[in-house]
Amino acid sequence: MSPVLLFWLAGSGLIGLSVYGLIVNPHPLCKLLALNLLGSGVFLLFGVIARRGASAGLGGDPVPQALVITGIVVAFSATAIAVALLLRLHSEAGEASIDEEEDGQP
Amino acid sequence: MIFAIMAMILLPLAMALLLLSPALRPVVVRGLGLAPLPALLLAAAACGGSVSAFTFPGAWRYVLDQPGALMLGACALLWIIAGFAASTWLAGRGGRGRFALWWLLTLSGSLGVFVAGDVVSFYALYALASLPAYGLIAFDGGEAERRAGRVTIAAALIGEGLILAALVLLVVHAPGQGLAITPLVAALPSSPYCGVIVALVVIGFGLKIGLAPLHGWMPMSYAAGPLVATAVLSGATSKAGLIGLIRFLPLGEAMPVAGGIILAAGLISALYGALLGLTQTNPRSVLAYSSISQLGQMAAVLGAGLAAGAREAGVIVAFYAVYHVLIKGGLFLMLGTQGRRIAAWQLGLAGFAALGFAGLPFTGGALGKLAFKDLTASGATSMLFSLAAVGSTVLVLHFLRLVRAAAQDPKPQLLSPAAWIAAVIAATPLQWSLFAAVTGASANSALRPEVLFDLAWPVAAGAALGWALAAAGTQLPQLPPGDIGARLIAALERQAGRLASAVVRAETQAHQWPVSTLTLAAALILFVALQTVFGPR
Amino acid sequence: METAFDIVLALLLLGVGGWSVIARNMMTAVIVFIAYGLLLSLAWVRLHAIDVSLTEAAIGSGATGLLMVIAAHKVAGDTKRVVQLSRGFHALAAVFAALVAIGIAALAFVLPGEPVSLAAPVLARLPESGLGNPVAGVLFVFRSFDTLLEKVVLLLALTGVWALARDEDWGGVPGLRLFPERHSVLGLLARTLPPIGFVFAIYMTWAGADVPGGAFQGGTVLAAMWILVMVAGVRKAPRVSSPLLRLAIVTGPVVFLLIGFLGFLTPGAFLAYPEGFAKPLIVAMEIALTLSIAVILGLLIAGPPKGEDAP
Amino acid sequence: MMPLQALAVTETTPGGALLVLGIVMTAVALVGLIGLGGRGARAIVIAALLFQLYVSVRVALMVAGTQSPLAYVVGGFHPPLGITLRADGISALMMVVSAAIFLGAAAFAWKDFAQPKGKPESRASLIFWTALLAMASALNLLFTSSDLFNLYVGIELLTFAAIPVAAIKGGADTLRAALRYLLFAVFGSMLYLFGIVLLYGAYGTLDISGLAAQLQPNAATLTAAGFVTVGLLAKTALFPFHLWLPPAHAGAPAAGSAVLSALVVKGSLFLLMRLWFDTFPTLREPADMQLLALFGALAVIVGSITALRQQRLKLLVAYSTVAQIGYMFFVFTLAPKDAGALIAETAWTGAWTQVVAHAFAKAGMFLAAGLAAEVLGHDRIRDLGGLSSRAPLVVLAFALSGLSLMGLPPSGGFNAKFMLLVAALAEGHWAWGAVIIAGGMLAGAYVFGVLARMMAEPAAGASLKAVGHGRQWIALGLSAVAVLMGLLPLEPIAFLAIGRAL
Amino acid sequence: MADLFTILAVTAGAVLFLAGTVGLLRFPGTLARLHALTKVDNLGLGLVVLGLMPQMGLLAAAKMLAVWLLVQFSGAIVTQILARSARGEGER
Repeated sequence: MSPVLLFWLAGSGLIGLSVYGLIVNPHPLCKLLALNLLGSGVFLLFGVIARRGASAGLGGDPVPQALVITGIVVAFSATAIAVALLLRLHSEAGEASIDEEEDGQP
Repeated sequence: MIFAIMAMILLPLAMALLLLSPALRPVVVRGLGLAPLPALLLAAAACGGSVSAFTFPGAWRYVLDQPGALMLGACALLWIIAGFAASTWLAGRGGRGRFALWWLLTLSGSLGVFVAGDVVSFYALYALASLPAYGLIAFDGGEAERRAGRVTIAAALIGEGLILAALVLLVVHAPGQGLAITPLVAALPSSPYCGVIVALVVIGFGLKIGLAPLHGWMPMSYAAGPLVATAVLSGATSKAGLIGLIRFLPLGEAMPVAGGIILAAGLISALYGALLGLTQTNPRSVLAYSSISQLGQMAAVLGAGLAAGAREAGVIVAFYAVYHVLIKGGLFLMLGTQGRRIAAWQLGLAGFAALGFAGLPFTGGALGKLAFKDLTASGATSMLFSLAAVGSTVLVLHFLRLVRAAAQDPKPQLLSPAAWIAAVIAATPLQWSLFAAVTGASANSALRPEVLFDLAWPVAAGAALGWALAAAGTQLPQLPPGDIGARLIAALERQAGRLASAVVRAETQAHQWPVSTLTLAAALILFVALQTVFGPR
Repeated sequence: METAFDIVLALLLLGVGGWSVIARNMMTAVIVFIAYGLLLSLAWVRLHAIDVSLTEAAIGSGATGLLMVIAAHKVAGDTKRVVQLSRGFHALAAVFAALVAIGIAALAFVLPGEPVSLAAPVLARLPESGLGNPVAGVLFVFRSFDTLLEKVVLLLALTGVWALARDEDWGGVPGLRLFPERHSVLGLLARTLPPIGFVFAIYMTWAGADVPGGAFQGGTVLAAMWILVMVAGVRKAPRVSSPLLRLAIVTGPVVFLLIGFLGFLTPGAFLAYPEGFAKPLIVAMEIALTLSIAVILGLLIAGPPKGEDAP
Repeated sequence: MMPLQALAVTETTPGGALLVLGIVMTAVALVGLIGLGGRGARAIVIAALLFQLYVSVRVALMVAGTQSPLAYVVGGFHPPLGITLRADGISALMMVVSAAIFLGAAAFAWKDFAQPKGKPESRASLIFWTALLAMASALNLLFTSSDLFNLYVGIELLTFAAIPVAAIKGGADTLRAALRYLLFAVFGSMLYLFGIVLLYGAYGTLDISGLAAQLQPNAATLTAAGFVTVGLLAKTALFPFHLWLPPAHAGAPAAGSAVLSALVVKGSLFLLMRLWFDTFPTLREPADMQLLALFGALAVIVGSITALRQQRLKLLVAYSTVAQIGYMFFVFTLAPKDAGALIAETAWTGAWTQVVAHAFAKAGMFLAAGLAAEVLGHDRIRDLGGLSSRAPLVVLAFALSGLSLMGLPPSGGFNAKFMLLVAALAEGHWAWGAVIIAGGMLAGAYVFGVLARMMAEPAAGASLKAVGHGRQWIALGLSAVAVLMGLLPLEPIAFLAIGRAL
Repeated sequence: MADLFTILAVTAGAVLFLAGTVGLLRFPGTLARLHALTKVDNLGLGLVVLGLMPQMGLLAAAKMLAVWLLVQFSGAIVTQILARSARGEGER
């Protein structure tokens, strides 16, 4: 079993797990965590593709690796905004929840 | 002339814009009666039978032909009369700017629709003639008026939808014909969807003219709102539906089946309206049913024309419509004077004019009926038309009785009697002067004894029947305005409400996070699965 | 042996990742997630992506984890669930998620046989820039436009975080306070560690041109030092309206943009480097970026400004 | 390793640098805004947006003049290593539209987000202007970039710029909406990103035209197309993935709502259309495209009915956006790869007309709704009475926008719906035709409902404030553009086909 | 000889890691768990570093030593903090 296949399978599993968590986890922080997990799974698969493209004496294709680095930073930015939103929501509403109690504000 | 057309459509819109300025508002309100003036000039120039067309940059096209000009002239006259009446009525009233706005918008569409020569202009002006009516009906009213307005506008919107479908089908299946109505309609009989298009046209415009069983909204609508508005809505804007039928039915082409169906529907409407009108106690509703009956007869004539491939049916119907415009508008205006006493001579005048709907000799209506004869001469049809005339007579008598007996209106609207008298008096000479131009026959032919007899017997029979009914004290059942149509509307309202609530509930479910994300995952799987199953190999 | 290690690592990734998804307690989930991040950076090493591994450890696990720990600490009391999901819904979600996972996994076997790679073209053109690290080459030469935009993303993230301040707190200092009073032991760490971290960060940035490392990793280390100092209460965070702070924030992007526009003059294309000056320009840019990234990351973690006396 | 196919190399065209400037100058202004700490914020913003309008118009003129797209190779590195910018007809069109609406929104927000005199920089001002510039920059990036990963950064940039605007007011409801928006949008972009990963794995390039040239319908490509599409659907807020749109758009300040509804949702939609018509044209399978159209149809019907039932004006307008987005998805099925050229072109033009007309109409409508709320102090539809006497221009702006949304001529909305309807009926898509018509009727109902309320007498005890004429004219101007678009001929517009092989 | 030393030292370190992990999982209470953890930090890592030193050049060995020292330092402090907060607030 090559690491390429192995980590591809792991990445797929991680994506599945995080999709599940994203759907059912009620707290936005948990959703955020699942999103980060989803991101890491996608990045891991990109890494596998980079590893697949190892050639010319390099251990992996540098382009996907560079893109993953950019992706990680972008994902972190999203996390930072989300955490700030979450905490502000928590302090405004006493609880951070994105489920609306009733539809359409009165 | 091109400027006259522009002026006719744009002047009311420009006046509506001027309403934005509080300083000019009273001036505009005072000038409501002047807004239709260009139309009057235009109509005078073209009712002789010439056809002129103008194409503006883009695909905008305007056509002035005889049917259009006839109705245009009559409607313009009614708008002018009603406009002056409205100005005086509005003086010092709150919200007059609003009323004037809706008035002017409806006016622009209602007149413009008679000259629209391409499908887009027609659709736009038709919508302009229909939708702002809401504001006129619901003006200063309570919940009942607003409901009437809502129902009217719902009917208008549904009609618009059907008409749009018809127009697009016309365009799609006549490739390369552009958007002008004439070539499109000429290509209609060869279209694979001819039946569908004709059905859409008939139902769409049938809604506007209250063809039974699509008439439910009409009595509701005419029973609500200020009478000065009802006068123009019943007199003028309902003719937008008529011009629609004239323009979009391929009248030159003999289509016996479609024509027969329209003829039947029109006749049913004519008789139905006359009969059901007798069950009404509100004069306004009675007039509405009379409209259903009259417009039904006009549709029937169009149907007969379509069946026979008689192009002149359009002109003939338009000619009769002139009378209907002025008299129906006039009668509604008369109801608006009920705060004062209606003198006996006034009632007599109104009766004389209204019996024109039944073809009373010497009225303008009689000339219209006479013009029908060319197309409705065959035995059964002719009998049914005569029967409709009998019904109209009874209905008119019923109306007059109701007016005479009516108690003082608790909320008198106090229109000047001059308005309705002007409208009613104008109608008959107008018809006489136009008769020759329309039918090609001399107006004197209407005075021949056999013709007079033909016209008179249904009126006499109707009068006798009406007298008999009254003498016997027959009490017809009283039905709510709109009868089964109103029931249908109420049921639709309920169902629509229920459906909307269900949709809103479903939407509320769908925008829950878990549902939405789950749907997203499902959509993803479905999408990829579909791609893989059906995808290119 | 290596395969066995990989298998264990992959299973651990799945296990730990799954744990963080299903953990009941939010703090547990977050801490497990941090551990997951560290395992993931190991996986990146196994995939011969050292640069990514460093970034994952620093940002994906470290900075993200820190943010989440703070958040989990503050919202620990949220237990009320508005939407009660039925068992069937859970099952349905599991089925769909599994389908997605299986679908993706299946692709491993159907990806077009011959792997594609841009490694050779990258290596062929890398010498023009004078850089030794191909990943840095992609980030700062071939796809520097992405990197430039990524800096704008960071600026925007900062804006997004600051947007959540209360109006009356605006202009104040970010409210990163974990301990009610100054912590003497932590203070010791905050006084001792930063010099070491500072040196290390500079090294990482400098070395990034040729070996794994670079502005981002260096910046993260710097940011970590700064946060340590702020948390320990050794130094207060600056006011967000402080001009000096603003200068530090925009230095990196400004230098980046300037160099980008310089490309218009010579050799004639945006973000192209003049012949022979590529490396010095890139290093200058990286140094400026390190500073900005450190400050921005620190501020992102510190959160929106709070009133000065707010607890 | 597979040899990379020799691809037609795109070279920088004359004027290509304009594309870079269109993206970067707003970014420069953004950096300046943060660096200067709010000093001269509005001057910087207006200068940047004016410059952007200039660039956009220049690009459009050059594209129209040469009848060919503009291109720019960033840094001189060609794909697959580097990134190329490319502006064809639709890019140029959208650049101009977006620049114009941004200017309008900025002018509208001029007073609301002024820097208080003699006080330290205010939060709202810095945040709003920064986010506005970032949105402008990101949208131009989305309209012109032809690198899929670059576009990923672009859509994220757009989202991150939209969030602060949605959250700037700061109430619990607003924050909740913004958080939903963020989480869902990031979910969408992760799916999109995975699609890109697969494409890179299969072809070793992320360049749109490079991909199009070597595209094969293998499993990886089909899956990638699915992920990319569904990810973008989430970002576009197509029903039933609209959970974030109404509260987020209704909760933003008026100028922000206008931009969010008019342009921001179009960013990902643009990308979706770009992908399906330029990158995966051969994969356009009827079954999948019908699925998209089905979602679109549901959006039209459900969005309109829900709008009809709203009690808040801004929510109504937001739900109307949900409905109007639906129309644009008919293009996927109405411009099939094997349809007659004329019909496909008609559908294509109809869809873009809808995009543009909706952008102007909705911007005008949101601004009008904002002004209405300002005049009345609330936005309950039930109590809108008196608006027509106090601020008639606002009512007029609302009515003109409504005209376009209803699809009544003359208006861009009518042109769009007419052309889509022509395509639908010509190809026998009766159901979609019926939905297009029904959507117009429902829009008529909700627009009329609001107008009737606006024209009513003021509620007892209502105190109406005056609002400036300038802002009323801005709302009116944007709405008027939507209406004036109705003067365009009802036929395919050649400009929209420049640089494409439809 | 050096190899043997390496094997012995790294094995010993690994055993300590194992023991520490078991302790972390099995011990009751935060303080007891910290107790287990610190052994791993100090001695376990120390032995591993010590064992690996002969296998490397001087510079690498110095680097590893530096790593160990840093871990010592931060470990001690973090343990302090954890212990304090555990005592102050009790366990969550």
